Amino acid sequence: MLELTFEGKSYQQSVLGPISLRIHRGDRICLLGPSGVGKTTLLNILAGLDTEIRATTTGPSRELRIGYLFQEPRLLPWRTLYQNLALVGANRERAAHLLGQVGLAGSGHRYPDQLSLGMARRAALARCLAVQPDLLLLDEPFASLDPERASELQGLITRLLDQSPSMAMVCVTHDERDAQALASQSWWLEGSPARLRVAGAGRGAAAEADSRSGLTLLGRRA
Amino acid sequence: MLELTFEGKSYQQSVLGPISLRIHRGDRICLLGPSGVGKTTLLNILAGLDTEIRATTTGPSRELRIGYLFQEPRLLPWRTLYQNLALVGANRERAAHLLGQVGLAGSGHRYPDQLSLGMARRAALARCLAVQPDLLLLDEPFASLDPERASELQGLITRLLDQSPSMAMVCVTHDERDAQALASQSWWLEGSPARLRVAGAGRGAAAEADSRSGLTLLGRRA
Amino acid sequence: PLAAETLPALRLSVLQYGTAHWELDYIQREGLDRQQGFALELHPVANLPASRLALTSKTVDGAVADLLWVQSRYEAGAALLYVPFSSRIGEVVVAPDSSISRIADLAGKRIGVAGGPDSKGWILLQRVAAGQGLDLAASSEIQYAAPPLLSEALRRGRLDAVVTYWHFAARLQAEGSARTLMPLSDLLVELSLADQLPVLGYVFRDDWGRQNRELVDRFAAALRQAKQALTNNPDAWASVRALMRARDDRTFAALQSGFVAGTPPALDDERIASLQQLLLLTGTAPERVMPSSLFYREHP
Amino acid sequence: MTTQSRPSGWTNWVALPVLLALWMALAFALDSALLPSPLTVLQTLMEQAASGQLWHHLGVTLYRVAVSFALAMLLGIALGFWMGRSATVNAVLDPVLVLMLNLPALVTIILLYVWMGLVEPAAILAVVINKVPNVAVTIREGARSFDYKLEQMAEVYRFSGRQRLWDLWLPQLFPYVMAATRGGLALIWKIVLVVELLGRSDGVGFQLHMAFQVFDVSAILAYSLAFIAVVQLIELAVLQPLERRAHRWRHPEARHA
Amino acid sequence: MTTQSRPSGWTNWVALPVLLALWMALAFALDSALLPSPLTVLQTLMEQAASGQLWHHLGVTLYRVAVSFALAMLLGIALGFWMGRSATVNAVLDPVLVLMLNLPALVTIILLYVWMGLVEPAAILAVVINKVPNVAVTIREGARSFDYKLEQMAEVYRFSGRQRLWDLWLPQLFPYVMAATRGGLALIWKIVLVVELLGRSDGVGFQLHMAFQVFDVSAILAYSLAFIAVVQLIELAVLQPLERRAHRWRHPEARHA
Ligand SMILES: Nc1ncnc2c1ncn2[C@@H]1O[C@H](COP(=O)(O)OP(=O)(O)OP(=O)(O)O)[C@@H](O)[C@H]1O
Ligand SMILES: Nc1ncnc2c1ncn2[C@@H]1O[C@H](COP(=O)(O)OP(=O)(O)OP(=O)(O)O)[C@@H](O)[C@H]1O
Ligand SMILES: [Mg+2]
Ligand SMILES: [Mg+2]
Repeated sequence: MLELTFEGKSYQQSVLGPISLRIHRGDRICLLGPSGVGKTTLLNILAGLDTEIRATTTGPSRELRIGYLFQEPRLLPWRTLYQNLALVGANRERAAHLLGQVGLAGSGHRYPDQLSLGMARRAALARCLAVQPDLLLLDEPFASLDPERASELQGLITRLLDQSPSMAMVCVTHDERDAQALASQSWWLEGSPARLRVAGAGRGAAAEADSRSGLTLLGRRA
Repeated sequence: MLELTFEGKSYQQSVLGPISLRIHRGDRICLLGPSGVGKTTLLNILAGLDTEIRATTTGPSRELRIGYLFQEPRLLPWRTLYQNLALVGANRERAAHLLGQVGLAGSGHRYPDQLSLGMARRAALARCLAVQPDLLLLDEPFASLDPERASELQGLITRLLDQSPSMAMVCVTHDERDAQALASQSWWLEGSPARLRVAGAGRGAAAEADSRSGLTLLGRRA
Repeated sequence: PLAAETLPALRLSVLQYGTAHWELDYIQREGLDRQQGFALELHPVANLPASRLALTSKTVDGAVADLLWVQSRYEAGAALLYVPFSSRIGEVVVAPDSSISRIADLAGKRIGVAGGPDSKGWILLQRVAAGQGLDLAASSEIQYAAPPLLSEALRRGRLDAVVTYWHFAARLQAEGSARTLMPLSDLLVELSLADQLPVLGYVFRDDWGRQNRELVDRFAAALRQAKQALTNNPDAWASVRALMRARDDRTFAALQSGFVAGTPPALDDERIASLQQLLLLTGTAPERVMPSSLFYREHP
Repeated sequence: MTTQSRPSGWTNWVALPVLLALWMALAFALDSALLPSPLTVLQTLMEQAASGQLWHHLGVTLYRVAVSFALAMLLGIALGFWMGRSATVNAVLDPVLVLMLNLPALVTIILLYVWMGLVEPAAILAVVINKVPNVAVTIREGARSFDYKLEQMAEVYRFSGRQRLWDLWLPQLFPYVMAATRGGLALIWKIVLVVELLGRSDGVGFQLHMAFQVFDVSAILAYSLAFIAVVQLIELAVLQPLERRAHRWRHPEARHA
Repeated sequence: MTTQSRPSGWTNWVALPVLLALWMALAFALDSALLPSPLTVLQTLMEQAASGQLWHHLGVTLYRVAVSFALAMLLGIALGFWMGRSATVNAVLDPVLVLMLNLPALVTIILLYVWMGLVEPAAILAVVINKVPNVAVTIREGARSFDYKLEQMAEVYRFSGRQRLWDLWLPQLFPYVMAATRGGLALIWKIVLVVELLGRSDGVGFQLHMAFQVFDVSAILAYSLAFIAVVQLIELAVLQPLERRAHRWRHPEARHA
């Protein structure tokens, strides 16, 4: 579904080393790594936000719909939650439904600045689900949330992935338990410049997904 | 050291109910509660940012020095980390030392936008320690951090509190393990409008602190 | 007379409160234009540059202009036909109690000059002073500014003398805040030029004037009629008074007599030569002086 | 730090009466035709209004201001936006912008009048040419300080052009647009004055200069104040409500005015 | 979205030659004294420069522009800042601001010249009074859109007044200050022209007016272009480097121009 190969990414200093990866439909990947290693940078590249590095999509030529939960909420502060969701194509009904699912029922008319950070992050998650993405990119979806809320959302995402088996997910997390619960594979970013290391499969629905998984990982020398 | 009583805080809707609390020197408090309940609102009030509600300081009349780690980094984006730290009074040497302690050695000349979110949060923590506060307010200090880094910083904070026993701390967290490790008391915010509920003491140095602790909690009816 | 719409139109730009407006308004009001077989169309403008712009952009056929400007346009390749309007150059006025009584007294004084260094009155004054061995520009403090500001400065004693347009001078005198040191037309005599030279005129683009010679003739005839009426018949002024913005009767009288005094005699060869001489005196190179064909002569 | 979300109603009505009283006192003390008292000016205003002069000239001027304002804002915003977004476009066009910005109004007005004649389109065009660079310079700064994080968000979620414009860019440009609007209205009116002075036979500018020729300060003030009253009306009836609406989303601690 | 952090050097030098060529062609085609060719203008410029006239008048005007610019920016920033920060102050002063903003330059200039005489301070003061409201209107918008989160941070960390000013507020005001500077320099120069025209005996405005009297477009353009060249120099030598410096912190994806 998505193929990506590049020699490296650097700002002032080199951040990512040479990486080559492939994501298939239905892949459930958790991306782990220490703070500052380059996880967000990699997600941005996958989302097509890097002007130099472009991933190529394979399979049906239709452009990939991407749902990206950024590390900060990135809601439009001058639009209410309903409006923010409407901007990605969710009508009022669907928006209300999604907000209810992330525990924000009744907050649709509020502006992002009137929310707590955790609430704003959940609203951003709702937006990211609203696009019915082919590829779901989640940058620490459960940060700033209490454990109950976090597991609730975990359940929500798992259900969603189960419902649409062709949806792929890459989820950044620092919590191995999240990784276990959500993903069928784990990717580790390590070192400086960072290399990608693939790790064992998770549990549950993951096993099945794993068999189809075609992640290729070439830690090539530059 | 700090006393606070108020009838409630509301924006459009009521957020906090009547609360009355007292913080003593050396108190180590963890503040827990679901997302959106009003933890940040309470911290802001403690920090004196609310224009309507003022806490009164007791004891030596000198104004309290407060170190507040906001939920977002809130660094000045147009100043390097060194400059950001210099603005709160840390000279170059001390700034370098502090940055080193939070794992940002060598990043002093970078601008906040050149950091990952986790790095920016750590830089903000360094700033908050730089003022040598009497009262340390931490809003989820370990979000966006990998477990190793998180426990490293936990160690750092514990050491700091041990070194200056008169420093008080209120730390918002969602992780009971953090609460256990850091604090001698836990406060719970629950309900809507939220009430404060005090819970059992933590472990370690907490026990001793606990005996001195004078938190008074009056869940008064309005 | 023919019906108005079939009459050939003559478009003139006119300063709303300019002195030319007085006689033009009279022409229109009395229907002198229709009597002469043309329709006078007035385009009021707020100030001199606007009037010049209107002419240059061919929005109007003619405008009032002073001789030096016409000469400079000629040098720039835009020849203009010059129909005499007035011989009033302007005046040098001083405070009523001023000790200045001769040109020589102006040395070292603060002098305000309307219209800038190119203003002809100022150039002539300097010429005459130079004849008396006085370099005015060097020995006095010169302030160029808009005429109303100069009037006000004189009233407040911030200037010792002002070289200004005659109607500003007339108003100052009528209200008692100035007296005339000398009319600048006296300077012409000192420079041994003909008296009453028309230094202001109605100007038309030369090529247009040649194609519409007859129209210009009719206009000149209407002008003559109007001037005669205004000179000989004080009642004729009644309808013009609204345009004169005279605060009181004294001002009105001063403006009225000032206007009449400025009516120039018709041009003949000698007077045209004198005008050309004037141009030479104000610094025009001899070979670039406007040819006499550009000065309008009435048919006898 | 003042944090009240909206000051009480009286505050709007303090300064003008005070100013009026000051003016009155000063006029009384000076007793000169050069500073007529407010009453004299009011009287002149009434006279001009009664004769229909005021409405005619004010109407003509307002029409010119409105047309050229609309054109100048449209073009200026487009140009400023383009230059703010693209460093290359900016580098190419910046010298032209500096040139146009500092070309004296007089020059454009004269050239246009001379070429096109003293016609209405020349007047309007002259104003527009004079104003566009000013708007562009302000808007450019706004377009330069867009939040790149929201930009990335819009990229990922494939915002349509219209969505970017209305939901992403305009809200960020809003303060700059307001600054350009307020400063622009004032500037345009001042240029219109010059334009009318040089080549039109009606409008407030024409009246003002005629009044200047005869030093009729009371008429000058009457016409100026008539226009200012209209702008004040626009400010209270359009701009301020618009501003309040547009600032609704702001955190109350941050909301001012 | 253009993302190059700095466009290559040639880009700055495209537009002016093109413009020049256009002008040349147009002048050649029209062959009218009303649009002199660049060469004629250059020649006039050289003559004026050789005679010392240019330097004298340009110098005088630049002096006036500089002094009144400095004063107007200082006062305007202070006023705009104050009004942007406090809703009450804003409500009280806003009507006065609208009044001052829309008072025609002519009115202030005349009144000041009449009261203070045709002196230099009157000229400078007239320009300052005309410009301050413009700066204030722009800066006010900036002060209104300050980030309250950083404000709270500064509050908690007890930033001193100086720190707030330099490290918190000015960086946020920067784009607004730049807009006010660019627009302001242009506006001030235009007002100085009027001021010089009405009551000074030197300066570019005076010269322009003289040239205008005789429709000497070539001299008009020569003097205008001389001033514009100075502004262009300021732009390249001061404003743009300043801007690059001030934008250094921006994320490269967001950095333009
Ligand atoms: N400026 C505001 N205007 C209106 N409502 C607000 C505002 N700020 C906060 N709130 C509301 O107050 C409540 C408490 O917010 P607060 O930020 O204190 O939550 P929190 O406990 O810190 O949550 P989190 O764990 O998600 O950070 C939320 O319901 C939020 O919607
Ligand atoms: N705009 C930038 N300019 C310079 N350096 C940058 C920029 N953005 C990121 N970096 C650097 O790239 C590295 C990786 O950043 P990234 O945001 O991808 O980290 P991360 O793995 O997401 O960390 P975290 O878990 O803290 O979010 C960091 O060292 C950071 O300093
Ligand atoms: Mg990250
Ligand atoms: Mg919070």
